[in-house]
Amino acid sequence: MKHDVKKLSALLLALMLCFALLAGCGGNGGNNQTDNNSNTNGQNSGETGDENQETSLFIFTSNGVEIKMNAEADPIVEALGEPISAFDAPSCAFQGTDWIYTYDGFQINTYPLNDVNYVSSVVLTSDAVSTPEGLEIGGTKEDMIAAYGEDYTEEYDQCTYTRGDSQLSILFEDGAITSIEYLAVLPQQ
Amino acid sequence: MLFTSFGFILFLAILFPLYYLVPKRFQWMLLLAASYVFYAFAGWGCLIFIAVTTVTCWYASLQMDRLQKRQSAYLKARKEALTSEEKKAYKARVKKKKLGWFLAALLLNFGILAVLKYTNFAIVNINAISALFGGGQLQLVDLLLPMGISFYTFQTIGYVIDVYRGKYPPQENLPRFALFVSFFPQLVQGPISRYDDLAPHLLGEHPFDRRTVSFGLQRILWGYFKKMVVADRLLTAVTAIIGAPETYDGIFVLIGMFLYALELYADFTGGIDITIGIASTLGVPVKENFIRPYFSKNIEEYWRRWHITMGTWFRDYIFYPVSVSKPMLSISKKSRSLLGPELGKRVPVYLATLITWFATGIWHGASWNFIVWGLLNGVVIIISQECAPLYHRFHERFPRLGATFGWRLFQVVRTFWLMSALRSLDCYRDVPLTFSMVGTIFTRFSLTPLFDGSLLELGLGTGDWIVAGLGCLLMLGVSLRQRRGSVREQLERAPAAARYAVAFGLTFAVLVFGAYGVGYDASQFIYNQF
Amino acid sequence: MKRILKWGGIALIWVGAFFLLQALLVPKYMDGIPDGALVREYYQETTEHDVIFVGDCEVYENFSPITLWENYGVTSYIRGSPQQLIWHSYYTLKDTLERETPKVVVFNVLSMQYSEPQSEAYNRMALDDLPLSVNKIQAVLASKMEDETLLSYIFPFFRYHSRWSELTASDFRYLFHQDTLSHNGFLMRADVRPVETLPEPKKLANYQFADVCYEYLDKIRLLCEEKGVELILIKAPSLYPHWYDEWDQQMVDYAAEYGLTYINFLDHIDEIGLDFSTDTYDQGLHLNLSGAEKLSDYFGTILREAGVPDRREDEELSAVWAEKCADYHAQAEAQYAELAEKGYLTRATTPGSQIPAGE
Amino acid sequence: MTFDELLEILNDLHPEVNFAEETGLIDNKVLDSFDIVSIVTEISANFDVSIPAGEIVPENFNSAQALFELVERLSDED
Repeated sequence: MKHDVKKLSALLLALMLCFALLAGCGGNGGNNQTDNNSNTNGQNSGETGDENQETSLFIFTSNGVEIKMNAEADPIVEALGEPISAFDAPSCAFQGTDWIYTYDGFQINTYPLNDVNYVSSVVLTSDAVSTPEGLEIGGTKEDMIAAYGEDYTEEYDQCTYTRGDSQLSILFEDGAITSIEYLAVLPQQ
Repeated sequence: MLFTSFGFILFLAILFPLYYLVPKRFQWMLLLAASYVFYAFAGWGCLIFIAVTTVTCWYASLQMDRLQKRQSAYLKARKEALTSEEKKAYKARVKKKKLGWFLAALLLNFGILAVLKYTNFAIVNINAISALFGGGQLQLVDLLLPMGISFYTFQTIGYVIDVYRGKYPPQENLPRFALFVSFFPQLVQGPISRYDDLAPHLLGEHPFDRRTVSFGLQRILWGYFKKMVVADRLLTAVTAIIGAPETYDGIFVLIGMFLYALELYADFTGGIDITIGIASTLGVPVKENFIRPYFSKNIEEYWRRWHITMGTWFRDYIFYPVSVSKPMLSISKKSRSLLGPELGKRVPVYLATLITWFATGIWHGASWNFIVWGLLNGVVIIISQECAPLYHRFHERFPRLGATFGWRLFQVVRTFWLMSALRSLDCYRDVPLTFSMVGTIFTRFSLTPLFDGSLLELGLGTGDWIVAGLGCLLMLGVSLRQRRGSVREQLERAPAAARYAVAFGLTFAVLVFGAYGVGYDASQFIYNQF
Repeated sequence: MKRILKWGGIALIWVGAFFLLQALLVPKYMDGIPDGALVREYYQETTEHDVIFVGDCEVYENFSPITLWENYGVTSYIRGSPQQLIWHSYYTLKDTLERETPKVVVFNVLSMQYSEPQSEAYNRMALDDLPLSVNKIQAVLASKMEDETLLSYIFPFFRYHSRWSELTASDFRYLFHQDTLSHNGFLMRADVRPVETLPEPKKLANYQFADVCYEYLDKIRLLCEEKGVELILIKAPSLYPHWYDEWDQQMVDYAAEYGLTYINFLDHIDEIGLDFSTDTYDQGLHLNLSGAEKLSDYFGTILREAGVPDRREDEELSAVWAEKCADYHAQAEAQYAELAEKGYLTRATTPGSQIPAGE
Repeated sequence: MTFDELLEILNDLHPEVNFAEETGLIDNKVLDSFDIVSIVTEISANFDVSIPAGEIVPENFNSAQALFELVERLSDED
């Protein structure tokens, strides 16, 4: 009997020891939870990039419909209503098809992946529409900087901003904007 | 250079003929050159780190040995002249100097490892504590982590400790020592070899021996099969499950544990098979790292059979020294007087166990997941030690049960699942998520996903599941055969046609079913429309 | 001796098994997508050609060698492959000119706009069936994407091994022998899908063709010069993708600089007699059978002016071509019959190219 | 310390083993690492001989005799 009590107390002691240690970790673990997130995210910086910038992606809106890059295209087209025209360009030799939907003032381009169409770009085609930030065709570089800041790369007369998986490309001719295009940074293919 | 890359195969194809063509006394030099070439492919920066470890440990060991020799000579020459006190004082002085070199080598090399591997972990934790008090946050640093640094650092430190303990004399020749540190087959993932086991073979002369070479090649092939056909295939499903914990809970956690156990076994032992196989074709025997671990009947046995060279490293260089250290012995005395001799004497052992498992955990990776994983292993081992008398009595009640096949099977299955459950800590993002996911096994259990085709949405098609399943059965079969001795020796006795058929079948299984090349990723496979 | 036999036998089994498996695993392109079979079919040719076309689908869908033969006695072959990039064109041409020396090489300049490899799939279709040679290795090195390996082009096994789970009956049926799907490199489509609207071309920041493209265009030109072959540059009359005036001018300038003929067929649509409400099967991207025949008839005159002879008097050639013509007309008839019956072509109609409901 | 005293320590740990005869205590996995640490601690507590970690090798622990010789040697050195 006495023996058993000792055994039991030994077990209890061992358990207490574990809990003490675990509690030690757990205590840290509590405030650690967030860190571990940042730790993991730090390693997959791509992921964080996306998450943190979710709010600040380049998104075109028309009649309250958000057109996000790399988003599924069909629901968006449905929400926008009948396009002026829809043009399909089958890729050479492949069964996947790129679609071009033309609306008043802009064009939506899609690419196929595993039988689903995704938005690859939105091109503003006239000054009848403007970006949610107020930029439109015919504007100036000053307008662009006022709307989107200085963080762009410039090549030939084209300025490009990149945020997450979206890009905004603005083309100038003689100092005036002649084209505004939202581009998807395509997932690895 | 990955084991599974074409580049590595090419590297071996160049090395082998050269190795047996050069004069035998140059073989070790060729191996050294090859090892550094292999390492250079991982990045020139990494070479500096392995070189620093090599030179510092080599030099410190030489210095310790020199001190020891000088002491022996000194004491021998003055055997009569010195009093016992004077001798003791002299020995103490030498010991202190020796300890200085020893600690310098230890701190420097563990320091390098710690800084490279654990700095960000430390920063994250400091930031967390600082955030509690509203303090500032440190930026994470971008450090290079040289390939295999944990493995070669531990192997080399083991050597320094052995030399310090006077187990064997140090290697005087720096290039020869450098080969021991950098021997390329075990650089990436071990095993962690001991100098007295490995070095004589590395530095010896190796005439071409058809049997060891062909055994080696067979073992390499088997390793590739496990790694490329089974492990890399299962990995797709495991990644899918642990990558979407909100979708895959309940029974999927269980499936994930099971698949991860198989994947890890196939990957790790496959890699070790390749390592040992390559070493064997070079005439170098390397210690086994696994002995059918999933057949273990309890966790302690499991750890004697899984990643053996790591387990014995921690036992010899951490568990024993900690257990028999002066502070631990005095704790032992105190605990005995406090708790009585029975329990009291176990306290220090358990403390040492937890320290060892803490170290093992953090060695595996810089995160709380691994630390908790390590400690839980220690706790389970301690609990099973404490329960040993209970088991004992249970078996006294049912004396015949223990010998039955069913009971042993129960033990094996229990141990397998226990280890699989603990291992889920190295899958999920953090500790709380792991515990909550394991919790969902009980709260959201449902068998339907097994039958409604969800398994086919984990990135593997029906064919893949069949191949992976057959591969696992083959691994099981080989393991069962292994209990009757070396499978390759058994194969050697089989008729030639059967041997060729096995080699042929395995080779083409790897070539066809192996996960390699551009076309592998099924989701990106554009030709599946044809 | 016995040992040698034994080891030789074993080696033979291994190598044989490897190549058998390779033959089984590579895609045969017999169902669904015939474009992939084009490169292979050239090597079954038994007679030489006076005209060689190189380029992408704008040549192999738009020109009909059979029409050129029937109307002008011109022997021609189209060495096309889907999205053939200019380096593909160069190495394919080099391979061709090592086998025969035509009078005229016709190159479609659409690919001048691509300065980088676009997709592994098109690399495969352009290169897999080139016979192994130094030329092929150079072609692979020039074309391969970052994650592709040369080894997998020398032994396609290493690329296609994972097709084991997608093998179909047709992989076994066509294991050793594949059908000929094209008519001297021309893929026939008789169906019609008229041009209704074309998307507005988007503005580009830079219209200048890349240096690397000019480099290969120079190589093609010099190769033709070296072999004494006349090079004709063309832009096929496909309405989409858009051919910018800025691009056209660069080709006009290039042709002028080196004294080459450059024909932009987009400027001759009326002369050719193309009617995009009946002569295209996909809204202006490619011509259909009737369009291709009109275009070929128009181009025949130009080739005749360039001095390409009429070979209809040659008995051996006539016999070979008579067979080709028969195949061609049989397929044309079959397609027209199917169209009359069902309204679409089973083999050619792919899920993606169908008009979505409600349009 | 006498050989008998050592045997007593060992028998306390594993009454079922014949320590006087067994010569493969480590090689045959009779003693595990917990047992070894217990023995070392026990010897240190009762006889004031400390066995350094470097001496914990199979050769010294395979038989009671070998272990006894180790203890003798270590106490001589002090």
